[in-house]
Amino acid sequence: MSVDLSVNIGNLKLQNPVILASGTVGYGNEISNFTDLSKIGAIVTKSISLKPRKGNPPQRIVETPSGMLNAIGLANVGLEVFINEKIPFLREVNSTVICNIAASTIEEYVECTKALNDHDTIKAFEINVSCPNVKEGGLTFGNDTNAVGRITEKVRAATGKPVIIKRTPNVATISESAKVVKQEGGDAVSAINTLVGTAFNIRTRKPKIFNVTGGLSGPAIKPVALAKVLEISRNVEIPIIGIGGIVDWSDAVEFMIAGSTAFQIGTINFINPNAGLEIIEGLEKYCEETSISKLSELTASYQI
Amino acid sequence: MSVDLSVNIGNLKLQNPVILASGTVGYGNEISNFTDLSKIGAIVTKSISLKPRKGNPPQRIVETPSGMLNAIGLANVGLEVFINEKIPFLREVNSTVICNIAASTIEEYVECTKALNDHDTIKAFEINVSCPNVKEGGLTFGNDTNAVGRITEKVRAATGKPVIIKRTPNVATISESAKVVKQEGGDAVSAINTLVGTAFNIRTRKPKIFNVTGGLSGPAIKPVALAKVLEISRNVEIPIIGIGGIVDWSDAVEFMIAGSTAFQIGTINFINPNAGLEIIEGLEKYCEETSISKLSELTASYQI
Amino acid sequence: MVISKAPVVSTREIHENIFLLEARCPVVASQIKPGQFCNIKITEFSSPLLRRPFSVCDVNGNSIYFMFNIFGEGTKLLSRKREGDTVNILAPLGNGFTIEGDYEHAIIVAGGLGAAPFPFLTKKLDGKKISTFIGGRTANDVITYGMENIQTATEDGSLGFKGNVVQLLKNNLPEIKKHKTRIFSCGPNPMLRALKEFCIENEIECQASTECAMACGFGICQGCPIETAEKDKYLLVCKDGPVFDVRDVII
Amino acid sequence: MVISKAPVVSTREIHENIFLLEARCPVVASQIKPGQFCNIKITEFSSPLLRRPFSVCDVNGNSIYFMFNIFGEGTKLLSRKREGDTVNILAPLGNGFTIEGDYEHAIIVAGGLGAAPFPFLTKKLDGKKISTFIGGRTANDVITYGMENIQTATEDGSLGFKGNVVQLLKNNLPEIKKHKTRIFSCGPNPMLRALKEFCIENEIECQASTECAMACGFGICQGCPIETAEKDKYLLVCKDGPVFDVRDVII
Ligand SMILES: Cc1cc2nc3c(=O)[nH]c(=O)nc-3n(C[C@H](O)[C@H](O)[C@H](O)COP(=O)(O)OP(=O)(O)OC[C@H]3O[C@@H](n4cnc5c(N)ncnc54)[C@H](O)[C@@H]3O)c2cc1C
Ligand SMILES: Cc1cc2nc3c(=O)[nH]c(=O)nc-3n(C[C@H](O)[C@H](O)[C@H](O)COP(=O)(O)OP(=O)(O)OC[C@H]3O[C@@H](n4cnc5c(N)ncnc54)[C@H](O)[C@@H]3O)c2cc1C
Ligand SMILES: Cc1cc2nc3c(=O)[nH]c(=O)nc-3n(C[C@H](O)[C@H](O)[C@H](O)COP(=O)(O)O)c2cc1C
Ligand SMILES: Cc1cc2nc3c(=O)[nH]c(=O)nc-3n(C[C@H](O)[C@H](O)[C@H](O)COP(=O)(O)O)c2cc1C
Ligand code: FES
Ligand code: FES
Repeated sequence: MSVDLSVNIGNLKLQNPVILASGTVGYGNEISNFTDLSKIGAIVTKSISLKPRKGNPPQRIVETPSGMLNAIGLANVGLEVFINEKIPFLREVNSTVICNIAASTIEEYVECTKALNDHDTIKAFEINVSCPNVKEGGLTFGNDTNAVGRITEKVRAATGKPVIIKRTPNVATISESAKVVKQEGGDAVSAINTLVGTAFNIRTRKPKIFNVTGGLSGPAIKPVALAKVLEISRNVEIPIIGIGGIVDWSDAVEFMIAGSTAFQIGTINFINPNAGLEIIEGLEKYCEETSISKLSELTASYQI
Repeated sequence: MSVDLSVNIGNLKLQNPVILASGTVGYGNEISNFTDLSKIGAIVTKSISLKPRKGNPPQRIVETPSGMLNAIGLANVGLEVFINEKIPFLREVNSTVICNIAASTIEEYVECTKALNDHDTIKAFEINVSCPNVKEGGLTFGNDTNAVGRITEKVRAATGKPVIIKRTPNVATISESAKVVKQEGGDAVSAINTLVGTAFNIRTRKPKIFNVTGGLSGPAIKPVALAKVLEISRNVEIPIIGIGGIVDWSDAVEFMIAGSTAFQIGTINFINPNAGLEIIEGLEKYCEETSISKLSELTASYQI
Repeated sequence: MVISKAPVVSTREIHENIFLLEARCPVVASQIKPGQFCNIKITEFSSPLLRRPFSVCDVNGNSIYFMFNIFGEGTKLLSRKREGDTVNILAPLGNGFTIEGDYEHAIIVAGGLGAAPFPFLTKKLDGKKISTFIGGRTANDVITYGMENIQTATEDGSLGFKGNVVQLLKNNLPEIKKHKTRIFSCGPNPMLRALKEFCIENEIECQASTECAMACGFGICQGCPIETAEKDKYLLVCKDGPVFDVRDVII
Repeated sequence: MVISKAPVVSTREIHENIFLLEARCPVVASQIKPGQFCNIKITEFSSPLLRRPFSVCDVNGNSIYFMFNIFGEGTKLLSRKREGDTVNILAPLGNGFTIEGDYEHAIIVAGGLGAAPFPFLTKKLDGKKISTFIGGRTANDVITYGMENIQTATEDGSLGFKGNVVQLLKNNLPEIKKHKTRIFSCGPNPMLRALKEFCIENEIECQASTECAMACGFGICQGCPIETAEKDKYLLVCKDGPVFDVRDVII
């Protein structure tokens, strides 16, 4: 039996639902030593901003039980270097690229989108309105449903490519803002970004992370992420890209059952940079065993 | 050196800051086989409601990476049996009892408080405005800062004993409702209750938990809980009882540094029912090693 | 009830994917009864987080034995325990089988790994007439370790009677009717349900060991409810069971 | 760069709380250079979650060696690895020491477990004059395994020179000045800072292996920044280091 693994997000067709999450694969160069980027559904590049960002001083990461905190501070090469040095590589390795944009103002989101819109290699935009590690940036936007609506509207107007809004989980009802995204013409929502967390050194009494708080990712957050996906799925008709704690194909199946059209893998890339391809294989086998001919049937197939 | 481990929450003085969390020690009977309840700072009894509650059908719990989901559904013996059968045991073993109350209406909170107020064994009330597993109950209240204020006000009026409000972490800014609690005369806030999460069986496509979603507890949530405690501590002057993922004395120290006056241990009781006493020993040793004569100095001693 | 860090003596694969772990634990060995269980913390770290419940399969001097298959991470780690390692045991838990009483014939009915508690029970039933009925899907699922006077049933007929173990029992009804009988059972829920029906119909005493996901194992988490005849209350598998008279619970 | 599931040959305690693990890993053994490191996944489960970085301590045929102490959960589990177990190795990572070049005298300066990469380096420095300076708080912290021509310094004077290893080095300045020298160093940051100052003052080439918390180890997480002379940019310890010319980074 040959299984159809392809999925659609708006008018974006992916050969399979496995997407590498923003900030966990850089711009693809290093991870391509371990995995074949042309076979992965898509890669979301590290959040890009108009100007390069140096990011936070060390310590930027700390391990936690079945998870990790990071406060990278959106360190990135900036729009210009991204266009001149990073896009060509991604084109060359034939990968489906979703470009993640982070900004401090609505105008900056729009400006970045416009500057990147002409690049064929970029197949969709993911708008990060949820990064917890930048003071002036994401989190405030992310908590404000109105702001999410305005950003969606303006970015939508700036591009004909699919617009995906990446949501913060640090809110009580994530489905409300998913509704707004749909109303304002967004094509999909990505859920979730990291949860705000911290850790202290019990000798120095200082936060273990320079930025005081960081974003929690990894298997620890999987149950929370699944619940957010389910909440959106039960309340809003919009494609969902599920994210949070996926390490293997069975986690991925859970996310699809809970309502995800596609899903992203983040932290696991650090541990197993070939995880994406292994998940694709696992999904194929699962479909064969359970006689599923089209993987997309799984989406929101929960029996509740 | 002898270390003073005592702490004060409002006019409640505890011999040490270790509190056993509601719902994780029943009414004390079973755990007293493993630990000396008279030596623990305090025990919070399972959320009690006016009438007995049967709770949710199985499956009620599922393990997750470094955590667990539960949807017990506030199964409890009800006010009458609690008074007649459970309080006498707790008095006998000489334990400091904080009574946790769950209700569906403000009136029910008040009624329970009044009915229990005369019992000397009960030293304080913890008002659960945050349980994620009962439909009509906690969560709606917990998400509504105004409702939290009204409950605090009314319960405050019903008792002279310390009133502790237990908060849901499923909100963007937990410190806002802590402010309201303070304004309305609450003596302390407990943070956090469990995070909403879910898990699916990938064969049946059913939620692993009958109630669909459950509450995530255990080490997985520790970074999130610590960040919530820190947020309240930096924004509101009110005693905080930190909860979430504590398994040993070093976790407890982190919670105190982050702003907790006392702390509760939940899930670890299932695994090591003597954890409370071991934590007390560990705290004492830590204080000796770091020349702390009064443990309460640790509270909010973060170096940021 | 005690918490005890027990040194592992050995772990052997006694059957395909079926392991027998021997741990030295005098205090539990001297207290535990057949059908009671131990809640085992497999590593000293916070993952896997919860203890895992296991019936005591056998007791010999200071040693207790556990029989298990590799199911998930916990049992995988357990199967790798060697001499020099330890397991952290919280026990004895729950109510075991009631052996005492007025009956002549003890019948053991086990499905698959439901066999686990019965080597120990068999020892303790000393003096009674014992018959053992063991079922599985195929020959490979039939575990007979430590049992006596065995009849087997497999769904595919690869060993013994072709069919399920309760059908096999039914075929033996005339023989069973000859004595005052008590059935001790453990296995998958469908088997227990069929067995319950059979026993009620034929008025045979029957005790069943049930299973449920557990967090604590000793009554503080309320995680393990089991439906009873009484509508407004659950019993707890860990504290009120895991062994119940089949008439008292809805399986 | 490869990911390889390497069978453990043995783990020995070579010094109090210092372990040497030998793993069979031909592909890494043939590629790795002194000062490069491996990122090791210690169990096949999701806890501990992240890989742990370790310098390659030595290479012998198809075997690679790691030297470590028990620090937290990961190294505790690692110290228990026995024949029959495996470690999952991602390697070779980072830039190692630059051995090539125009110098006669190679001086190794190590503090505590900073000794780890130097048995392998010592082997590869074949032909150079080698001097090794090893420091620790007490005699017990001084690890000399696999090194040559050693002078030691301890803060409490329990072994060798009383004081820190950079002071000891200073005492040897006249001797050092006689040759064109390159220093290879690894150890705690205060030692590296003092050493950097000494080397810049005396115009001695110095390479230092630095440490930092890491998530990936190969440049995709941006978790391991190190401050450089350039103000508006960090370098990455895992990819641009871990070995740096001390003049290029702020330690
Ligand atoms: C009273 C009792 C006695 C048992 N005796 C034995 C025995 O002697 N031999 C044996 O092989 N197995 C026995 N089991 C089952 C055994 O506990 C599970 O196989 C074991 O927990 C699997 O752990 P794991 O980490 O390998 O699997 P995983 O699937 O990784 O994790 C198991 C998790 O699932 C939960 N869970 C969900 N449903 C159940 C269920 N029905 N029963 C148990 N846990 C469940 C557990 O609480 C645990 O957290 C018994 C169970 C109970 C309740
Ligand atoms: C390039 C490099 C080479 C190393 N080589 C060796 C070696 O040869 N021998 C040796 O014993 N140790 C070495 N270390 C240190 C070693 O990685 C840590 O001791 C190990 O990660 C501890 O793991 P644990 O689980 O026992 O400790 P835990 O404290 O439980 O966990 C360690 C966690 O802390 C993080 N962490 C925080 N700060 C640091 C830091 N400065 N360095 C490393 N990890 C940190 C790790 O990322 C990891 O997630 C090296 C580190 C680096 C970066
Ligand atoms: C080190 C690190 C850096 C990240 N950087 C970004 C980022 O720049 N932009 C973004 O939208 N998400 C970022 N994320 C969030 C991930 O894309 C993802 O949403 C999150 O890690 C949860 O998925 P996981 O549990 O699979 O890691 C980052 C995550 C990590 C761990
Ligand atoms: C099985 C279980 C039942 C619980 N029941 C209650 C409850 O009845 N009332 C309440 O306020 N909190 C309840 N809680 C929440 C705990 O008191 C605590 O806030 C939470 O578990 C986080 O702490 P932990 O990570 O230490 O377990 C329950 C938690 C668990 C795991
Ligand atoms: S397992 Fe906790 S009450 Fe039964
Ligand atoms: S450790 Fe990930 S970039 Fe260096």
